[in-house]
Amino acid sequence: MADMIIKNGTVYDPLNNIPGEKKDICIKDGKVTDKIKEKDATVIDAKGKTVMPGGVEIHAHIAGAKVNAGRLMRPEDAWMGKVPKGKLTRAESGSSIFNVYATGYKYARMGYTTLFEAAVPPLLARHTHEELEEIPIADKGAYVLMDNNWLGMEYIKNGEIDKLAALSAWFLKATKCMVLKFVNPGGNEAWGWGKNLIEVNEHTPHFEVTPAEILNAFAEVNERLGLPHSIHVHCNNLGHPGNVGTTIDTFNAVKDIKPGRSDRKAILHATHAQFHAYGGSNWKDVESESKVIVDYINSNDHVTIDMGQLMFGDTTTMTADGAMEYDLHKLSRRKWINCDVELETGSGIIPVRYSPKVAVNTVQWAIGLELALLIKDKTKIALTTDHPNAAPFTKYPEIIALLMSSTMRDGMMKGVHESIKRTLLPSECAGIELTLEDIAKITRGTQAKLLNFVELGKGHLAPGADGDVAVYDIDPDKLDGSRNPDQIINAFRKAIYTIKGGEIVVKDGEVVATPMGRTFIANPEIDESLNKAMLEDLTEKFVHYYSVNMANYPVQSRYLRNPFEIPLKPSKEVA
Amino acid sequence: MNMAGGTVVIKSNIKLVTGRLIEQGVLLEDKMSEAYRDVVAVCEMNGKDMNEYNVKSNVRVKSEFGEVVVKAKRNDENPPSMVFIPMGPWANAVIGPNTGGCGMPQFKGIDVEVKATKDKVLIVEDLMKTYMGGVD
Amino acid sequence: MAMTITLKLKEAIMVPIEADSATPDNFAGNAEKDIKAIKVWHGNTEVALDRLFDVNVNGNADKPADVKIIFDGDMSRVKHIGEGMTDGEIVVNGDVDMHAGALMEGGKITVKGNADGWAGRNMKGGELIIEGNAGHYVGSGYRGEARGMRGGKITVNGDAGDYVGNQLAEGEICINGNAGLMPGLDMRGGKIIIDGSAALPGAGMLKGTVIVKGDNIEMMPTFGADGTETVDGVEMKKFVGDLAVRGRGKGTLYVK
Amino acid sequence: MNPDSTIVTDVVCPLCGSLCDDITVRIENGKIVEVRDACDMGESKILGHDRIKSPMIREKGELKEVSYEKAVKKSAEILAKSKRPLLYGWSSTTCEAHEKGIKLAAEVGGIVDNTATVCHGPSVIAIQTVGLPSCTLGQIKNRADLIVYWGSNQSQAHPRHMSRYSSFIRGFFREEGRKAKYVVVIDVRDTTTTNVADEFIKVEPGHDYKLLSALRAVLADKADVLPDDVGGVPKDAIMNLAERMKKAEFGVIFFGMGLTQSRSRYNNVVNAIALTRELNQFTKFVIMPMRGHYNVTGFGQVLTWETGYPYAVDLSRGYAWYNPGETTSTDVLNRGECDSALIIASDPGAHFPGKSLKHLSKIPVIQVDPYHNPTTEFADVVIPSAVAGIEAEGCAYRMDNVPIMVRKLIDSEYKSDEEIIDDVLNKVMEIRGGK
Repeated sequence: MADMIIKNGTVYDPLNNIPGEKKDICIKDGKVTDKIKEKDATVIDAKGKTVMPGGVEIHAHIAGAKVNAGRLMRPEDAWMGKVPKGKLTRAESGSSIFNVYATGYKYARMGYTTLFEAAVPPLLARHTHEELEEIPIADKGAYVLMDNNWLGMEYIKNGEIDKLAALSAWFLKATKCMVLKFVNPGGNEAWGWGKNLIEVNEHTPHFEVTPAEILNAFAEVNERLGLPHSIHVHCNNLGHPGNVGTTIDTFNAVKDIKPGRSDRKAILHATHAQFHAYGGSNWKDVESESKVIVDYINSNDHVTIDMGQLMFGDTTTMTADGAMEYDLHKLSRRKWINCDVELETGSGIIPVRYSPKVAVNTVQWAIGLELALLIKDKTKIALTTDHPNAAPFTKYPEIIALLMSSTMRDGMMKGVHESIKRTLLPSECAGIELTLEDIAKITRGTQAKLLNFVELGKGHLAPGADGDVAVYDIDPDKLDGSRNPDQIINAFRKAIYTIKGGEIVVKDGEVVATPMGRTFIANPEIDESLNKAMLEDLTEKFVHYYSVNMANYPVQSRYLRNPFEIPLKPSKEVA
Repeated sequence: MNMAGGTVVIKSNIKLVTGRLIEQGVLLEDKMSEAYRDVVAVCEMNGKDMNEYNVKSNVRVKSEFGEVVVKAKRNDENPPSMVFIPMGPWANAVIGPNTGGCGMPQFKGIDVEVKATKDKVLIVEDLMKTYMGGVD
Repeated sequence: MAMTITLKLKEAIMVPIEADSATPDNFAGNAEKDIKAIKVWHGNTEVALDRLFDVNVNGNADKPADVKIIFDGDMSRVKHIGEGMTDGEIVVNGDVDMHAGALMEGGKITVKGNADGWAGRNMKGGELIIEGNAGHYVGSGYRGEARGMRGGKITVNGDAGDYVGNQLAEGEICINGNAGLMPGLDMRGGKIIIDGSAALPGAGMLKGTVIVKGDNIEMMPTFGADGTETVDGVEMKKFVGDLAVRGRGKGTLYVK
Repeated sequence: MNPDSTIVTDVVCPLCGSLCDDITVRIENGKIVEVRDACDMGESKILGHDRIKSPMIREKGELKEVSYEKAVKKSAEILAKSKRPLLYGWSSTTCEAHEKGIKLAAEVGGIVDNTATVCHGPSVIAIQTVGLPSCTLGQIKNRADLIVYWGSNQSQAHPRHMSRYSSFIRGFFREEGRKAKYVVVIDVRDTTTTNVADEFIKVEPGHDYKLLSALRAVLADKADVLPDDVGGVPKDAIMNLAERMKKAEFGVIFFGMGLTQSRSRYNNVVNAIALTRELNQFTKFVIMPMRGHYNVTGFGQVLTWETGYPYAVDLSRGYAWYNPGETTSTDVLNRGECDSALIIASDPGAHFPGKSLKHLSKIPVIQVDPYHNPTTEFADVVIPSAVAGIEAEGCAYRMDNVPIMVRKLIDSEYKSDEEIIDDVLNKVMEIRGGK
C-alpha cells in the first residue's frame, strides 16, 4: 500500500486537542505517522476541506438474528431502498434495515470506519459474526447480552461474584464479543411469561433478583475483568411515559462501583438515553425530562450516554427488550416479531412511522437534541439513533445539521406537534449550536474514548492511530452552518474521501474499494480453579436446559476473518 | 360400480393429501432404489374404500393435472374419501401445479379419481421420461 | 399535438420482457429514434426497444396526456406494461403478462385480452380495463405492505383469480365475472364489486365494502348479519366483519 | 474394538430442521460404521448411500463421464450465456456455499431460490404480513404447558422433535415432562402424531383458515356469530380450545405443510400467527414453523442478509426483486421463463409438480449433488460433491434460527459445494472478462 498524505486540510482531532487546524496527515503502512516522503506518496489535496478521524459507531443494530428477522419481515423496506450492483459493489437493499453490503457502503460514504453491533444473543452469536464478516470496509466488534442469563442471575442471588466473572469471561470468549451488554435486565425473563419489570427494585419471577442487583454485580465484574468499555445498558422501562425515574435509579444502582482501570471513569454507559428521559403519565401528557438526565451527567462521572436521536419518518424498531416491542405492537397493531432466547434474553421487532403530528414523537425528537446540546462535556455523549430504532443511521448528517443550526431547528419546530412546548428545545436550547469540533467528538472521539479504543488507534489522528480518515466538503473558514444546514447535510452524507487503514475506500461519495476489516474480540483470563467451578454449573445448564450441546455452542474461529484481540487491564482479584 | 376398459371407476372427488413419512426420509438420498419406490409409490386408503371398490393391488390416481399408477395400501386411520400418497415423484404427477400466486403448488386437498388397475408402477427413470419432450 | 406509438413483437420469446420504461411519460417529448432507443429489460440484458419490437411512431407529443401506445399482438411475455404511468393511454390488443398498470397514477390502460397476476398493483389513480380474465392479486399491494391500491378504478370483464383487492385502501375494483379465493383480503377501504361468485370474501377485512352478486358464495364464519339493504336496485344481505380481527373488523359485505 | 476406530460425539445431524446435535458416530478406516442416537432418517444419511462417481456431461442423450474441469467449464458457459438462469436448491448444504451461490447468481443475473419455495415459503410471506411471535426451542422445552401441532406430522417429519424439544422433554419449569403438558393435534387425518396427543381435532381439508378465524373471533368476544360447525369442527370444541389456549401459562403452535400447502396457503399461516399474537393479550403464546431440510432456514438467513429477501430473488436487473408467485421456482418453471438451471443440494425432480419438470427437460440443467436422483435424469452437466455436514463443514440454521456448525467427519474425494460453486463462479468471471 502506498504512503499517503492528506495536505492542507482543516483537521478536527479533539482527543489530541486539535480543534480545527490547518495540518497535513501522513499515513504509512495503514497508520498515521509524523512524516513520509511525499514524492512516493498518494497526495490528497484537502485544502478548504474538513478532515476528521474515521467515524466510530458505538451503538447500532447492523448484524445478527434480530436485524435479519427485521429484513425478512419487511420486503417493502428492502424494495424502497434498492440500488443496483456496480462494477465493484454488490446490490444494496433497505431503507431502514440494510443488507450487509449497503450497511458497509453507506457507513463508509458517511466517513465511518469502525462499527459496533450492540446486541448479540449469545446462543445466536454465530449468526452475528456470519453477517459482520460480510459487511465490507469497516472494522467491527460486538456486545454480548448478559441481561437475563439464568446462571448469571443465580450467581447474583447467591452472591457468587467470582463465578459471575468467570461466567462473563466464558460468554465473551464463546461469542467472540468484547462488551457486556444489558437490555431490560430481569425484564426479559419476566417476558418469558408475558410479564415485565418496570422498576429497578422489582424481582424477576423465580430467579428473584432485581435489575439493580444484576447491573451492580455485572458492573463489578466488568471492572475486575478490565474490559475497555463500561457495561453497556439499555435501562428497564424503555419508552414509557414517566420512565426517567427508572433511568436515574439505574444510574444510582452502580454508583458504588469503582473503575477498575485508570483510563476511564465511567461504570455504566446508558444507551439511547432519549428513550429513557420521559416525564408525564400517559401518551397524551408525556413530556421531556431530559434536564434530569443532563444534570445527572453534568454532575457525575460514572455514567455516559448516547443520544438515540429520533427522526421523523418510517423505520423499524428492534431490540432485545421483547416486552417493550409487544407494548409497541399493542399501540400500533403493526406486524410484530418476537424471539425469546432460552436461558439468556429476548427480542422483538416492529415497523414504525414517527410523525411530527404525533405528540409523543415530537417530544422524543426534541429530547435527543436536548441531550446533545445541553450536556457540557461532549465526551460523555455520543451521536446515535440506536439504528434503526429511532431512525436509520443514514440520518446522521441531518442530525449533525440540527445540532449545528438553530435556524434549522427553529424551522422544523414550526411543523411539529404543540407538545414541543413540553420540551426544552424552544427554550433552554434556543440558539445553542455545536461546532465542528463538537461534532468530531460526538461522532468519533467520544466513541473511541468511551470504548477505550484510543490506544487501539480509533477516533483520533495522532501518530500511531489507524489510518482511518474522513475528508468532508466543508471549508470551516467559510462555513455558516447555522444558515446553511443543507451544506452540512450534503457534506456529511457523502465524504469526499473516506480512508480506511490508509486505503481510499470512498471518493466523492462513491465506494471505490471494498477491503475487509478486523473484528475486535476480548479474551479475559480467569483463574483455572474458579473457571472449573463455574464450568461445572454451566455444564449442568447445558445438559438439562439448553437445546444445544455445550460442545456446539462456542463460535468457532473460522467465523472471524481477521480477529483482533484487544488488550485488557484486569484488576488483581481475577488475574 | 362401473366397468370400463378393464378398470373400475370406484369414486370421484376423493381428496388427495400428500406428506412426509419417516421411511421416505430414510431413503431421501437413495431415490433411484426399489426400496424408495416401494415406500413412496403408494396410496394409503381407508379399508372401507378399498373393500367397497374392490381394490386389490395397484390403483390409478387421476386429477385434472395428470395421472399415476401407485400401489394401494390399507390405512384405516385415513378417513374414507381421502387418500394419502407420500411426497415424491409419484404424488407430483397428480398434484396441482398452480401456485395460487404464492409459489406453492397445491400438494394437499386435490380432487382425484381413483381406479383399481393392473398396470405397473413406473420406476423413477420412466416416470421422469414422461415429462421429457412434448409440449407444455 | 398527439402521438401514437405502435409496438409489435418481432418474434415470440421465452424469457419475459420487462417494459416498465415503455410508458407515455417516457415517450412524451421524444423523437422517433430516441423512442426506439429507450431501453427495456430482457432477462438480465438491457436492450433498445426496437431490438425486440417493431416500433412505429406517428405524430409527436410534448406531454404524456397526448401519447397513445398500442401494444399490438400477444404480450403475454411482456411484464410491467404501463407501470407507474401518470397520463396518456395504452391499448394492448392481446394478453399481457404480470404487473400491468402497477403503480399507475393516471391515464388509461385497456387490455383487450387477459392479464396475468398483479394487474393494477399499488395503483394510485387512473383506469385499468381488462376485457378478458385477470390473474391473482388484481389491485393488491406489494408483499409486506399494509396498504395496497390507493385510488383509481380497475374493471375486469371476465373472471379474476385469488386475492382481488388484497390490502385495498382506496379506489374501486369491478369484476364482472367470478372472483377466486378471498377477494378483499385484509382490505382497509375502497370498494370491490363482483358480479359472479367468490370464496371467503372479505377475509380479514377492516374497512371498505365488498359486494358479491353471484349465487355461489362460500362465506367466512366470522361475519355478523346486519339486515338487508338495496344495492344497485337489488335487495342484498348485509354483513359486518371480519369479526375475527379483534376490535377492528368493521368492513361491509353484501351478498345476495 | 478396532484400533483404528474413532468415536466422535456431539455430531450435528444434517438431515432435518431439528438439527439434533447430540449424535455419536464411530469411524473406522475413514468410513462411518456406526451412528448412535440419531433417528432412522439421520442414521441412514450419515451412514451414506451410493454416490455419483464422476462429473458427467450429457451427449446425445447419455451422461458421459468427464473431468471435473470440463464439467465446471461447461457449467460456467451455460450460465454465462443465459438470459435468466435459475439457481435452485441449497437447503442441504452450508451457509458458506449459499454465500458463494448468491454471488454467482448476482454475477450471472439470475433467479436464486431454495426449497422453501415448496415448503415454508408461504410461512415467509405470512411473516411478512403479520410478523411472528416466536422463541428458540429451549424456551419451549423449559416453559411450555400447552403444545398444539397444526397440520404437522412431527413423528414422521421430525422424529426426535417431540423428545428433544417439545412434548416429551423435561424442562426447568416442566420437570414432569409429558405429564406437565397438554398436547393438541389439529389435522385432516389421524397420523402417528395424533396417537400421542391428549386431543385430536379433525378439520376438513382446506378449512383451516376458517377454523383459525373462528378461534380469533372467540378471543375477540364474538363467539355469538359463529355457526355450530366450522370446517367440520363443532363450536363447542372451538370454544374449549380457545379457553384452553387462554389459560395456558406458555403455549406454542407448531405448524407444518398442512397449513402451507393446502387451500389459502400462506393465509392459513397469517391467521395462525394472528391467533398467536392475540393470545398474548391473555398469556404467553408463541408459534413456530416446522422447517424441513436441515439448512433450509440457513439459506433464508443468508439470502436475506445478502439481498434483503429470504427466497425467490430475481437478480437479473442488477438489484434484487422478490415476488413469490412470480420469482418462485415452480412459477418460473411452470411458465417456462428461465433458459437454464443450476440445481444444487436438492431434488426438484422428486419434489416439483410434473408441469415444472416439463420445462426443466427443455433447458440446460446443471446438477451439483452427491447422489443420483430424479433430477439427474434432466441434467446436462452433473458435478458430484462432498456431503455437507459429513464430509464438509459449515454453518446451518435450525428451524428456530439457531445457528450450529455442522462437522466434517470424514475425508471425501469430492469437492465441497462451496468449492464447486466458487470454481464455477471464477470460470464465469473468466468468460465474462474475456468478452
